[in-house]
Amino acid sequence: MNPLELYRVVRLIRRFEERAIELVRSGEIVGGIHPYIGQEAIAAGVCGALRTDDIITSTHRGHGHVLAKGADPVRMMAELAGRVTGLNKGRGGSMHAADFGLGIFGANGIVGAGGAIAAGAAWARRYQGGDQVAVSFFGDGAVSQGVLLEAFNLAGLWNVPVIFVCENNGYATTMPVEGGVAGTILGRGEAFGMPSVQVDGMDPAVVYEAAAEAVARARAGEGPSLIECMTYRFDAHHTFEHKARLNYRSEEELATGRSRDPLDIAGARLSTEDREAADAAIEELLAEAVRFACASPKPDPADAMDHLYATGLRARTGASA
Amino acid sequence: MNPLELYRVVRLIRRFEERAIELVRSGEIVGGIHPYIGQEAIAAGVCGALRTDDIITSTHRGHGHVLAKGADPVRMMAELAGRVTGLNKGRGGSMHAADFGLGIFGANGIVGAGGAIAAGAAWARRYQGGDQVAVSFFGDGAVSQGVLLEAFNLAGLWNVPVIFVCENNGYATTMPVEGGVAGTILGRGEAFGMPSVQVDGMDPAVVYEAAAEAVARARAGEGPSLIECMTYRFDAHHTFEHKARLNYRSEEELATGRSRDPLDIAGARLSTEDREAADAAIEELLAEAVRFACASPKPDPADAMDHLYATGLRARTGASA
Amino acid sequence: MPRLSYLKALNRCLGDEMARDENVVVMGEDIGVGVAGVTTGMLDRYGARRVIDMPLSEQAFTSFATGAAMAGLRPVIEFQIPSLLFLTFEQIANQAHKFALMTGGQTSVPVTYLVPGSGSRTGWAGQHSDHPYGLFAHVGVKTLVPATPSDAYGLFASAIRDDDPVVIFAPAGALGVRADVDYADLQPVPIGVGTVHRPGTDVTVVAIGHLVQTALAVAEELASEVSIEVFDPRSVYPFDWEGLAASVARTGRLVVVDDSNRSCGIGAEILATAAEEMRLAAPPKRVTRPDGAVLPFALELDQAVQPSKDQLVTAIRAVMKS
Amino acid sequence: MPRLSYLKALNRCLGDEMARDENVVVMGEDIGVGVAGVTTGMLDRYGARRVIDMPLSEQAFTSFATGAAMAGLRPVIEFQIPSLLFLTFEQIANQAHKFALMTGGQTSVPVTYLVPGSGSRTGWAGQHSDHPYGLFAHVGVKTLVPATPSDAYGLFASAIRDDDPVVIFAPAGALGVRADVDYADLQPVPIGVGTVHRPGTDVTVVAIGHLVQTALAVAEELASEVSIEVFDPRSVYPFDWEGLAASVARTGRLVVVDDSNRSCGIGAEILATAAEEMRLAAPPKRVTRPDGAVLPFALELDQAVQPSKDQLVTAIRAVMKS
Ligand SMILES: Cc1ncc(C[n+]2csc(CCOP(=O)(O)OP(=O)(O)O)c2C)c(N)n1
Ligand SMILES: Cc1ncc(C[n+]2csc(CCOP(=O)(O)OP(=O)(O)O)c2C)c(N)n1
Ligand SMILES: [Mg+2]
Ligand SMILES: [Mg+2]
Repeated sequence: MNPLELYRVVRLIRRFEERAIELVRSGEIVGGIHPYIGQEAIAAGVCGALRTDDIITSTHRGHGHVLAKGADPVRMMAELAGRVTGLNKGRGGSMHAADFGLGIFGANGIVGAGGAIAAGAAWARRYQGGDQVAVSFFGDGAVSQGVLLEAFNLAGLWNVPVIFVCENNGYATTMPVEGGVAGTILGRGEAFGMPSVQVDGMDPAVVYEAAAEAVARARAGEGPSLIECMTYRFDAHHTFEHKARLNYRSEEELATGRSRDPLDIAGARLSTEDREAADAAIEELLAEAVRFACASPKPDPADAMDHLYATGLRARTGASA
Repeated sequence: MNPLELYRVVRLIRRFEERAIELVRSGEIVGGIHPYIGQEAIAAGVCGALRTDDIITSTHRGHGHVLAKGADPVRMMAELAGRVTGLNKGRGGSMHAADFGLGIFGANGIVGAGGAIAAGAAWARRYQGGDQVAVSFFGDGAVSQGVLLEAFNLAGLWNVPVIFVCENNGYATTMPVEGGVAGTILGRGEAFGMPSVQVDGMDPAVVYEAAAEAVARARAGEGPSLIECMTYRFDAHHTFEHKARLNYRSEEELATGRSRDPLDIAGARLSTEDREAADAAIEELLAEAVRFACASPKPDPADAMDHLYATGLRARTGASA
Repeated sequence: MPRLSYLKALNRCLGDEMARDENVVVMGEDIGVGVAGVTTGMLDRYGARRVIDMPLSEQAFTSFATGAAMAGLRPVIEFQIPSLLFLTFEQIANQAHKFALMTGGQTSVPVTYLVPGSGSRTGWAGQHSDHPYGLFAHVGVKTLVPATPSDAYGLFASAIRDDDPVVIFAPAGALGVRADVDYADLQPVPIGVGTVHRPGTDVTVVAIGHLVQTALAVAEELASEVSIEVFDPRSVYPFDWEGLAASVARTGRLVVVDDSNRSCGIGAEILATAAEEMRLAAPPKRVTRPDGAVLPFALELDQAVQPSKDQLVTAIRAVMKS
Repeated sequence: MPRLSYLKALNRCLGDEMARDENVVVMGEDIGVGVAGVTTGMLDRYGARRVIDMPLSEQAFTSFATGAAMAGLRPVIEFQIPSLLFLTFEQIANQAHKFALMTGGQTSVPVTYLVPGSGSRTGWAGQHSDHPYGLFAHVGVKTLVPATPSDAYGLFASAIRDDDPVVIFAPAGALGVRADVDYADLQPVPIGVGTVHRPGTDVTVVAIGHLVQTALAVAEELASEVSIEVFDPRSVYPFDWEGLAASVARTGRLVVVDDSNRSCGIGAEILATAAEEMRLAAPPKRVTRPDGAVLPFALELDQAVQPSKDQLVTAIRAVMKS
């Protein structure tokens, strides 16, 4: 995988998050976000190993995955700002951003929920004769969630072409991994017969290698895998934490955690010109994203229940006129 | 553990089930039962390693566990027959038989549901300063159930004095283990950091040894264990199968499966006199159980919603008079 | 004309829909052997590729179906017992149901969840005997409760073809119902449209699922005393409010008989909407299970908790008197 | 008198109950740090033995609490988001709720499930914004929705002391409500007893949770036009039918304002029971979320789905006119 391309994705996500946090502060984005800052190498590396017609499911901390899989940052920003021009027409927001045309089966607000959805989608593609694979991203907290472990079982049973990518950033909100995970994360993959590896999640090239191997295996019909990517969340669990200081990570720990930055790791492999050119293009793109998001129209309250049913069934309203 | 005592329990369960099946046939027991025949060594061996104040949770196939833990066969039979003299006053039946005074926290109709309940009860006893342990029995089908795997996690995290006993009888209803379990059952225990062993579930002495070791560990504060007991279900999944022949086990397989009978294995260790004396006592006891069950009064329909709330709150009825 | 049982109608429908559309696959426990009867023969006809026996991982396989549906398939899930709907409530109500809106209409989740044998199966006790269709009506998942063999066929077919998730309850008390049907008449029955099984002029009895038979029997018994119209909504959500309003406009009186818990059940919704929008000559009545009912094991108690013919008769007479 | 917020009242209650009874333990995610505010300070006061931070294993820890309760403890579970009640529906509705009856009264399950911040938390979108108290009323689990700081304190205390499972919804829209209270007056509030926040003679407005404030504001605004009685049931199950009947007997008119889905919600139950048992001078009305509502993300849409003051005013005027 081209180092420039990996860097570009890491940088795009980083700066997207930073711009989005600005919009949270200014009130253009309502409700806040779960910043992906620090974990960008994982989305970049994994999605770098995927085709456009492959499928992903994502999480509450989903911007990185969605962007790395190719979603338009401009429409993504509009989605976070709740505009009709957003990926989901403003109906989803940060936690539900999706682009089905690009195989992005949605961020998800329920921890661990994406695994079985990804497995089912991957299985369906094989049923239809395709050779697509699916990736389910989730955090270290999710490996304690029953439905995800059940999904491991289904994937293992039927050799489903799905790759489970665990982003171990050390915490589920304030709960350290050791406090929430008995045994090991890899052991959970192995228990269901899946090849399971742990890799450095701060280096997009390393993540890419592991993902490419798992993807090749899945595409060849050799079944699912688990990849545990060791990473660190540089920012808050959620932007609400910017106001409410929560006491669970020491300054020392934060400093150590942030000392290996995927942006630096990926950037160090480029010439200064390449890096600066990439950065400039990203700045321009994101300036446009912010401009577009803020200028786009807000949805009409009268349309609040649009899309509730795929068949167009109209729900009774909550108050008769 | 005394071989006579182990035999006695195996025999009691076997004959209890046979008598209960007769009552299903005659209509005294409504709704049928899930016979435990063939698996008796497990209940006998495990419960033989427990104290009266230890706790168990059981399953849909629960008669063996309930009897082995010391429940009165007479009141148990009355429960199956839906009489007010039953363990649960006729409110529970086969799938919910319980005797809290003996630490029997109930059979359960939902596969995998007992694990977390047992773990919580064991944890509570430790909280209260006791050294009791809890055992959760479940089948090979249950190891695919999310909540049970989550319970493994909790038990592993906090060193809960709970022993998970998996009765691998080869099938979840008609689903063979290989069809339902990716990876291995032991691997699931190990994934959560639990000592996990597989033992011959047809020999009560072998089961007892494994259970005694796990119980000692739990009681000493050294945490949970998983024991996989290899066994075979001699009879139907449920008595409905006696009428509706289901095609999932060959005659050969059945013959092989039944060829190692816990009753023979346990019985071979006794003198003929001891065995005959035990058998006779059990016959007498069960004759009394059947007599008592059939002679006991049925509940009054007016009391149908009794016990719905522990506080005595009376629910509104379904039809005003 | 052949005599078709309700269970056979479900089986026939599934076979027909699988023949019609290769995207239809069926998932569930023990469906290869066909323990519940709905899938009997399907494994032979359509193979293990389309008839997938599931391990006891209901939550995952429910969302697995959601993923497969969003990828273009039309999975049918058979749940062995109604409480599996409790177990998978997050996956149905919070995932499958919400994807269409949350994605701004990018996707749809055409999954059918069928429970053959909902409600009381005699002697199966507290955890196997619920009838939680009201829960799905509350969260807004399309919810069907067919009462007759041809409605079982027709609503099941419509559910499979519908682009949204649909739950179908096939009450244990209805599975054995038989009717003379011309196979050529077996057709999809539209979701959200009720039917009048028996016209009448004095009181509308809304009956759900197997209780339609009870209501018809009572209507017959009381025929000389009161003219009862038996209205079967067939869908509890979306509900055929127009059909009900038309019936109540004819009769002016309303009784609901519904084998589910009283508080916040479908009976409550019917009475509430009627109170808001329809003209009633007398206060309406519900015959339901008690509030918060848990079915006790003993036969006498189990039956005491379910709506009875006598209770329905009493309610009808009371409504006629006031 | 000190000014107490609703959230602080919950926090205070938990601290008091833990001091009173060593069997009270609290379980939930991020409760040590106290992310939701209810458990703030508890870890310091009572230690990790009684304040147990949970991994994301909600189903297991819910049944873990059931087991602990049957062994004699009184666990309080804090759920971070309302949809965790969907995820644990089997464990609450099918296990915890049923043990007492199924065992013939041998055991009880005194667990309290608290959701601080139920309903719409602005911008949290479709999967985090439900108000599913109707589901628990339907299955018969005791369900409380306090509206004021002292009711938050008092109902939480009663829930903890109650021998049955109890779910408490603390609506996001109520957490910030403050009131002057004398700490000595903070007492358990009985479950199943409503309260009249403002007496009136023309119409009874039943308001649930944070909408009590809305109803009071509307009552004030319309004071010159119509005399509104604001009735707060506080428990949605069991419901204070006598209290409601007394209010409706005074006013003869009924409007319910309820921030949950319309079909089969608590609004339906209130209208249904009123239609059956109470004398109404005009058809009653509900102001609710739409049928099957999923809260869309964008602020304008999110708000459009929740009951508004304007809708309540319109409903009251309509009821007064007919
Ligand atoms: C099933 C479930 N439980 C709890 C929550 C609330 N919650 C949201 S994110 C989160 C922590 C998730 O941790 P992890 O999986 O490690 O992901 P991370 O936030 O670290 O990216 C929690 C507890 C939820 N959304 N879903
Ligand atoms: C969660 C759940 N899913 C499905 C069922 C229906 N069911 C009852 S027993 C059973 C098979 C259980 O198999 P196993 O755990 O191996 O126990 P065994 O019957 O072999 O003793 C099934 C599928 C259930 N009761 N609960
Ligand atoms: Mg994490
Ligand atoms: Mg088995």
